[in-house]
Amino acid sequence: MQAKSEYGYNSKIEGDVVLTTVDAALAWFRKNSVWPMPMGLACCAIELMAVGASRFDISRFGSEVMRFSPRQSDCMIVAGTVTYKMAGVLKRVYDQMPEPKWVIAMGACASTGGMYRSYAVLQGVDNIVPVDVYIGGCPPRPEAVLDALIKIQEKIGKQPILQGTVAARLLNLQEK
Amino acid sequence: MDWNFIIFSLVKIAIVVGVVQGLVAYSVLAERKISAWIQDRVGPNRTAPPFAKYLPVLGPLLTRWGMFQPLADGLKFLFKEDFTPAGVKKIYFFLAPAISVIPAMLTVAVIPFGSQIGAQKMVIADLNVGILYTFGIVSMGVYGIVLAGYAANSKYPMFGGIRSSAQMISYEISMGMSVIPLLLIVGNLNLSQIIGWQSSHGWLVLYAPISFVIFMVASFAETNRTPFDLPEAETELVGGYHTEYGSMKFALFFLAEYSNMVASSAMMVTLFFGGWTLPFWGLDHAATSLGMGLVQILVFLVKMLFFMVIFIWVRWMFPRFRYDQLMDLGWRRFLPLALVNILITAVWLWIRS
Amino acid sequence: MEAINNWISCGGVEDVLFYVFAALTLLCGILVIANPFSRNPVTSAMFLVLTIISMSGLFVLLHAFFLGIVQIIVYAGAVMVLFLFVIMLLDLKEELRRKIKMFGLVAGLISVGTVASIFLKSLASVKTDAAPPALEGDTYALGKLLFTQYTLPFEIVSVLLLVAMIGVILLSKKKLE
Amino acid sequence: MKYENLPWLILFLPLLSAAVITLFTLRSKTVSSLISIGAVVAGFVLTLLFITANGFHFSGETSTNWLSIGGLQVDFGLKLDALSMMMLLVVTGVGGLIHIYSYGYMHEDESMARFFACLSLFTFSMLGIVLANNFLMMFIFWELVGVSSYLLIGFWFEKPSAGDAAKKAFITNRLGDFGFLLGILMVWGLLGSLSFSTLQSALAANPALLGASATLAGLLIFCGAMGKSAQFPLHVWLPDAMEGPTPVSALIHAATMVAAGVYMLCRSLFLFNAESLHVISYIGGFTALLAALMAVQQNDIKRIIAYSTLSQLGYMVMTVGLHGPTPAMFHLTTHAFFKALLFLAAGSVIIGMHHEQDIWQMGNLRKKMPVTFLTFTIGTLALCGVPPFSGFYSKDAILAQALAQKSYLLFGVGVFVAALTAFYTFRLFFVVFCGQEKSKAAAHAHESPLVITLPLIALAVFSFAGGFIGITNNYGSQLAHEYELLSVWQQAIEPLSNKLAMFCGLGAVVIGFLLARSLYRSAASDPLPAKLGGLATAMKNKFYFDEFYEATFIRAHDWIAAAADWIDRWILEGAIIGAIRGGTDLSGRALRLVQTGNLQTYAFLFVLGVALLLYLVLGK
Amino acid sequence: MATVQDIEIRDAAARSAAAAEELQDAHGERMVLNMGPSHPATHGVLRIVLELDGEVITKADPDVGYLHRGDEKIAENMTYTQFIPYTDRLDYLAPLANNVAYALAVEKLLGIHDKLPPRCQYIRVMCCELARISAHLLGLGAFAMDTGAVTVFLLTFTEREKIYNLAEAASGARLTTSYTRIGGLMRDVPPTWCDQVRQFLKEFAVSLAEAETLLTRNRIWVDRLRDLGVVSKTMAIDYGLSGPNLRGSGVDWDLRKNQPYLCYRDLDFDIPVGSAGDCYDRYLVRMEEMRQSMRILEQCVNKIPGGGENRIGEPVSVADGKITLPSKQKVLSSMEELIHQFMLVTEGVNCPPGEVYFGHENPKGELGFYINSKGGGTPYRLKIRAPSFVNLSILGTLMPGCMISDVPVILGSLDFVMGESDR
Amino acid sequence: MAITVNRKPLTFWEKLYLPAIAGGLKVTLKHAYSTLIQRKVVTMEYPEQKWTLPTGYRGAPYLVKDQEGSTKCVSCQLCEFVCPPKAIRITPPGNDGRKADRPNAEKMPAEFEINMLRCIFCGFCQEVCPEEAIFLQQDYSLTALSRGELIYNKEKLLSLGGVSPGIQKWKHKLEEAKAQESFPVKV
Amino acid sequence: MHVGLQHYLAVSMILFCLGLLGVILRRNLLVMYMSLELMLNAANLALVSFSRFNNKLDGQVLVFFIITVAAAEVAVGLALIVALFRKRQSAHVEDLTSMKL
Repeated sequence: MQAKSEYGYNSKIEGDVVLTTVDAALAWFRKNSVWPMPMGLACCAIELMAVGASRFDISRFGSEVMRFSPRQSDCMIVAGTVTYKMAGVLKRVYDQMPEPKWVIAMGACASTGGMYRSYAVLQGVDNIVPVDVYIGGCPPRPEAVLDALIKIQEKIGKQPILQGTVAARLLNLQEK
Repeated sequence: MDWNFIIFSLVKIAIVVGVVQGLVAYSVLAERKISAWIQDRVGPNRTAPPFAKYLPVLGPLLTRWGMFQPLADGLKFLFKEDFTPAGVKKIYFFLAPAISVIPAMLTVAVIPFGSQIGAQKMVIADLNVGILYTFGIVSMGVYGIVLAGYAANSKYPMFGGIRSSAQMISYEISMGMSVIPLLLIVGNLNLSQIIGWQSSHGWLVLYAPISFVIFMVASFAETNRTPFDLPEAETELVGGYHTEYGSMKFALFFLAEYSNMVASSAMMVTLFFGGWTLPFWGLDHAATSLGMGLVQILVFLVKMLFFMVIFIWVRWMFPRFRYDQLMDLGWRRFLPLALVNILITAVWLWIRS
Repeated sequence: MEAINNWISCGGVEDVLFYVFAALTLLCGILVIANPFSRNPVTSAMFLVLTIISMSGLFVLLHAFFLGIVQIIVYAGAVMVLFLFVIMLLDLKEELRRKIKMFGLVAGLISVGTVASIFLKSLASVKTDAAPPALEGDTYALGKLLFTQYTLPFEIVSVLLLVAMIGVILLSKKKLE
Repeated sequence: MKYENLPWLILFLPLLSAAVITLFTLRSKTVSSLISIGAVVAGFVLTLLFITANGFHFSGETSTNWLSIGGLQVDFGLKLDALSMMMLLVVTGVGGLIHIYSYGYMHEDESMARFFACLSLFTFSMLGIVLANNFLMMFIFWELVGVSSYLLIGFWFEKPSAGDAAKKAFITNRLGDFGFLLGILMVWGLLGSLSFSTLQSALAANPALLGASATLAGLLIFCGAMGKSAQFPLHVWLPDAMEGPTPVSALIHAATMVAAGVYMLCRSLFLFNAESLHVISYIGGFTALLAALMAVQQNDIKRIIAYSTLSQLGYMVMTVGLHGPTPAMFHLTTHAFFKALLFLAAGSVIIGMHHEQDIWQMGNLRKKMPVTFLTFTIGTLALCGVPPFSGFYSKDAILAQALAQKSYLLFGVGVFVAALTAFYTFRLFFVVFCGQEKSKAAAHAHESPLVITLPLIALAVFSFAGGFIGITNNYGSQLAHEYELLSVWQQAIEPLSNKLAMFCGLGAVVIGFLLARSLYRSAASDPLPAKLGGLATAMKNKFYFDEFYEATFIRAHDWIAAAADWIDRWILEGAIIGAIRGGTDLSGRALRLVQTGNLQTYAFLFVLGVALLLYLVLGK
Repeated sequence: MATVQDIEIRDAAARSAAAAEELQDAHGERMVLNMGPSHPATHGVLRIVLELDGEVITKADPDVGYLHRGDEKIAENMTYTQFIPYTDRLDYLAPLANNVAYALAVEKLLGIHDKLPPRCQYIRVMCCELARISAHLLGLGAFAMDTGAVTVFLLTFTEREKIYNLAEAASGARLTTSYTRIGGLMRDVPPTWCDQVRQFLKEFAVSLAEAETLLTRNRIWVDRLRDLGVVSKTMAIDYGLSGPNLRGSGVDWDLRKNQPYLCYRDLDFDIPVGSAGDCYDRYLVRMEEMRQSMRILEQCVNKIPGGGENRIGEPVSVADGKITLPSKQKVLSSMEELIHQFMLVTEGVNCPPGEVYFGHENPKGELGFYINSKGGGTPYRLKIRAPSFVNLSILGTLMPGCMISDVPVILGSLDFVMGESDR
Repeated sequence: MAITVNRKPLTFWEKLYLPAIAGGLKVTLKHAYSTLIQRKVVTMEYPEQKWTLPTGYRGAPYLVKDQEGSTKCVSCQLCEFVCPPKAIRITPPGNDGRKADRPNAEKMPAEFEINMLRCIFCGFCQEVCPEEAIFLQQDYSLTALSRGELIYNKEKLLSLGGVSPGIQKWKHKLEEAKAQESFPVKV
Repeated sequence: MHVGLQHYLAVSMILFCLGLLGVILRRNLLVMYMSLELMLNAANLALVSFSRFNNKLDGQVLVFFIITVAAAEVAVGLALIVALFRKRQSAHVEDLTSMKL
């Protein structure tokens, strides 16, 4: 039903990482439960709502649980123009999210400032927070957001979890 | 008291807690799925481990129903950074989630979930004051929320905590009052006895429908479910008392909320809908065979699930109340109604006697 | 095995439980009034809750099931929540003046000493009963007593509650109109 | 006793109505008044039912234990005999008619609901007095009656005069009640019971039980009656009480409340010995004379009737004092009818005159208000004692009683008062209804509506026929333990049994009538002051009683108060208290050092105290 | 990935000190609660500093500007046509209507606003009304979601998706349509468009009824809305409210009726007004406005010149080479048109000098454009009278006395959009 | 024609919440039924199902080649000028740059970059292009892990853009001229 | 040794003394109040054990009353403390030494 590549368990990682089985399994759990923090700032917020609404239904990916509290969310979707006045707030919200966390810059304004080349607008949210996936479009279609989510999931699927942790060292798995 | 008792009790505890945990996990999924269906959506359907699709028929089905979603959520929380915001009162910040989970789990101890298998009664503790016990334990549940609100050192959780303490205390009264007619009718506080009475006289919901309504509404309020979800009202208080909680601690609050739902549903089934009994197929008396015993447990579970679905369903129907309206409803509508209900029942019993 | 069974059946468990609960009660009681780690009123309140819960364990050992549960429902479930509520409402800071005044200490010791001495004296006069009688704190019996012999006090207490309620409403009004 | 619960119902219906009106229907005038009227009319109907079921000549008691404090055992009970049943009929019957009348009379008033609530409360209290079977209960209701009359007199409390009158009535009554309470306590102290039946049987068995203080006890108890029935010297409140609405005047100050004193005297007649009765009779006679003289020169239509009431009450009290409770009660009943009638008719006149009360502004109303005129005439005739109206029989009985007791002085007073009564009544009658219209208001007067005139007609019927429906006989049977069925005819010729009394009475009436006719038939203003001079002025000013009280009692009181104040200030406070205070002050200053304001210090001291106490209790 | 850096905040210490002081709880029992700018109830980035007494608000201090993007300044450096995409993002719930409003303003400056081809007028009206429905739907959905009724939100969004499809078919974009041009439209609607609108109207009526079942007579909903945030007639006028918020207070003022433009004169519709001016009235007015919009759309679909498919080729833009771009066919084949194209693009529509203000009845209220032109292709000054900004001004008077729970309700009933408020 | 909205007070039953509960149950049940049983799901399961875009959809702008495979853009920079976010950057070939690879065109851009993250897909470039060289195509989902990935250069744009379906500029005139054979057109 | 009445009474006594100590030592009004509750609870324990060992239920009835009265008392007391706090901005005993507000 789905393409194989959507699962984090692919040969590429198996080749790269040693702790494949455990890590891949854990990464699989993690990537299927990405709870977004909707940072709805402007027009893109409406399309973000559309992503959550019935037609595009982000819940299929297990991500419909939009938490407005940064502490409970995994992935911040910056949707809309980030002005300088808002930038501090945004940064603070990002800082409040617990690790691991991801950022999607949705739309032109969030990614680069877009059409607002003006004194008030931050030219790209990646100036203040690390962005994992950029989405072009003004605003992007919901499909693009879903694509970005899939991209994020892929990315999460590749991130090792146990590596470097105390547990791994205890299990003496590091050497292999 | 002997070893038998202790061993069997431990086994029962283990099984019940395990089942409740599973129920909780899947009620979260049910919540998401049912809300999706109500809203013309599909709901989680892509979460499946790679091997799932190799299962012949089951695989796609499990995937479509999102059966692995709770697993994913739970484990994700487990591996999330355990975050302690600055300025919180640490001990309470850590204690609060635990305190809110424990009472929710303890409540099920006195609920008879089946008649008996072999010589073992299908209840962990057959207390004489079973109903009172439940109320006592339920009243402990508020501490978790209040402490969470207090510990977070933030204003939104604080509001959530204050609101919920007031709300839970208020509705506990209506809840307690609503049960009194049952006690008047049955004349016993033991939940097993209440079920026994129901198997010979018919379900109590027929005798005390008003009690049922009050109890149900009060349990909605006690479990902080819409339309009574003020303590966590998302659009007002962001997340209420658990705004500042993340990762596993937040998951524990989630667990507590749904465990409370399970407990409330179980109480409703036990008190009003005859517990594990069914009026036909000979299911209305204690089981003699193993199969019968299992079927009765199944009956109980099915009834309980029905109420869980109601719990979930209602959430997607209504706007929530305002704080003062909620209090008004509790104190000025339901409390007098419950009192009148007691009076009516007492008079009715007096006339009949 | 046999010995253990014997021990269990002759009430040994209850004795052990008594010591456990009594120790818990007293320990939490101490922590209510003098917590070396925190002077936060919330801590006191939480330990008071624990005291009450363990005390209701003692009640259960005394076969006063109903009261045990009522103790939890009323004290732990309502009264202490009220305390917490007020603490949160007032947003009380920790007691800053940690120093215990000499006068307070002396006064406390004197008063405790006098009271304790009197108690001890009366405690010494308690007859050691051989076997505790089998009295059950039955809800039914208690209710019957409450509604027959103690009707008048019961009614008076209800009036008291009403008065308290009205009083609280009046007191908590910001301005008396 | 059949329908044992009926009296309770009768008693509590008005209370229920008062409660309902006060709690729920204060907004709606009509509903409130209908509830109140319904309660009292239902009471009347139930009374009739009870009487038909049990017969009139019947005596019974029903009681429940109310409280017992130490040796005092008080029952809450009802006493039902011919006396109380007759009063019950009067209170509910006349009261009911007045209620109905009030519905019309008070219709304009904003707070009509309150009025009816008070009225119901009054009815309840009055029924309580009537039905009480012991002194304490009677006293309680006695006070309740006082309260409700206070409320009713001061109904228009926004008028200062009404407020003053209410206060005056209340305080004057308290004076009497104080004596009454003392008397009750004395009786209880001496006899150990408060129940009428117990007392009566005890005294019947041993009349000397009260011993030396019998006279005193009797007079103290009479004090209550003195206040309530407005006997000299406590009569001053009654005329002022006319500030209340007319139905109140009719109900309270003519028919029921003021009669309560007489009723009480009759009820507790067994307590009085000859000496006290002697005093009572003279006080009664004096009141009658005094009030009649005052009435002659009054110009306010209600005040005239009020003084007349005073005078008639004096008659009754006098009769009781002459060992004649039967005639007294008889007169009370007939008086209730015709005096209520007169008051209500006067009220009707007042309405017709648009609240003008001065009789010299009226005149020639018989054309304008025919029904009122007719009924007023009947009332007048009854009051004067013209045969065969009811007043004739009762007055005759009184005079006969005076003769029978060989108290010729009082007999003379009685006859003279009868003449005066006729005189001032007809004065009123002529000035108001005959002659020329003396003002524009009189010219434009109009007849009152049916709801007002109907009670008038009903009362007129009673006033006419009340005399020979066997009341004397029935009362006599109750009080004298004999019962003889007399036909109507026999009763009609009853007065003939004592021709002297009858003729004296009739003569007095004729003289009074002729005098009034000659003076006032067509007078435009009062010709009497010119003829009598100073006496008239004195009459007009109520013989300066109020001024007299002002000058003597109140002045003396002030002086005593000033003296006491001086003693208080200089001797008690200055010398004695000053010394004590100084000492206390010093010790207080010393002790204040303990008063740190610190809660915990107090707690510590408190614990020490408790420990000491415990040691004292347990340590032994 | 760009490098992560801390954004520079001028005089950071002073700013944080000021912020801390601002949020300091007042002495006594007052408590200061900072709502927003990232709060689910504030519909974007409004920040309200609430002073609370318990749950009751004693003072509300709205803080706008978190989405200030400098639109008006940008406009001064753009040709009139280039600014059209920026109008999309003003009230991003109803971009179609914004486009129309802006185009009409510029056309008024040019003096051609009443000489537009009839088909253009009809299509513009339909756009406006679709935008109105869509904006009200989102307002309703968000409103309901803020009070806890999430399902309503998803129901309304399903309907909005249908409107998106319509917009997409007409203009090629779902949300930021930029459909109008000065003097006409970007292009004609596709032939099946009118049938699609008909179909939509049919389905929408059902959905609207469903949303009403869930809300309108629901006691919880009514209790929460009724007698809350009452704006009296005079107050509404004094504060300069417009749109449904004004009409909710009972003022019968609708620019479509009072200053008719486009072809509104030919259409038959009613203006719903409220009576009490509370949140419930505003809600009802919006619901009724959606129904009236449906009426207008139905009439338009039937009366549109050229019919749905426009076989006769009714023009949708004014035929003036100085104002509208020539057709591609001509540009590719004719020198004159090519030069026109270049001139028009590089210099913009050459407007006469002067001042003009045009107010348009947008879903949120009167969206006005004031253009001060000194001639040439760019405005000297362009001022946007944003209805949301004006509507927000009443918050400070409306909120005191309410409870925290009422904040989302009042905000939802005022139905503002920060995009146009902050500009 | 102002109509006042109907806000009559709730009836007794409505005050008991009952009609609201019934209505809510009805509506939710209806939707659940249509989703679960009738399978009338609104959801479009995106990566598998795709929305068919209408003609004229304004997707990503790409450069096109003409039917003969040569670049249509003549580097007139009109699109660069009109682009509101200034997402297009054209480097003209300069005086000694490459000449156009087709007749009737003087030059072609040395570099043509569109920053897809800046681009707002307004369609102005397509509208103003005098050569029909740039088209907004149906590519609507542009995501990337870095900013650089979404800055498309000329080659990428051309390869994504494909061949123009439209008419060739001047072709008509050319043919006309050929027919007249008097117009000195150098082919 | 079997647990008997004295054991319970001893616990009760210690608890009572603890409460007393708390009242006298602690300076926070609320904590003092809690100590009072502790004392009441000690009394409850004594009463219940008396009731158990004297085989009469009256002690338990009394405990029932104590709990009720304690609830009322706490409500009023806390309301007073809140009112006091509003006036004085303190719930510290040493700040509350004058009677006038």
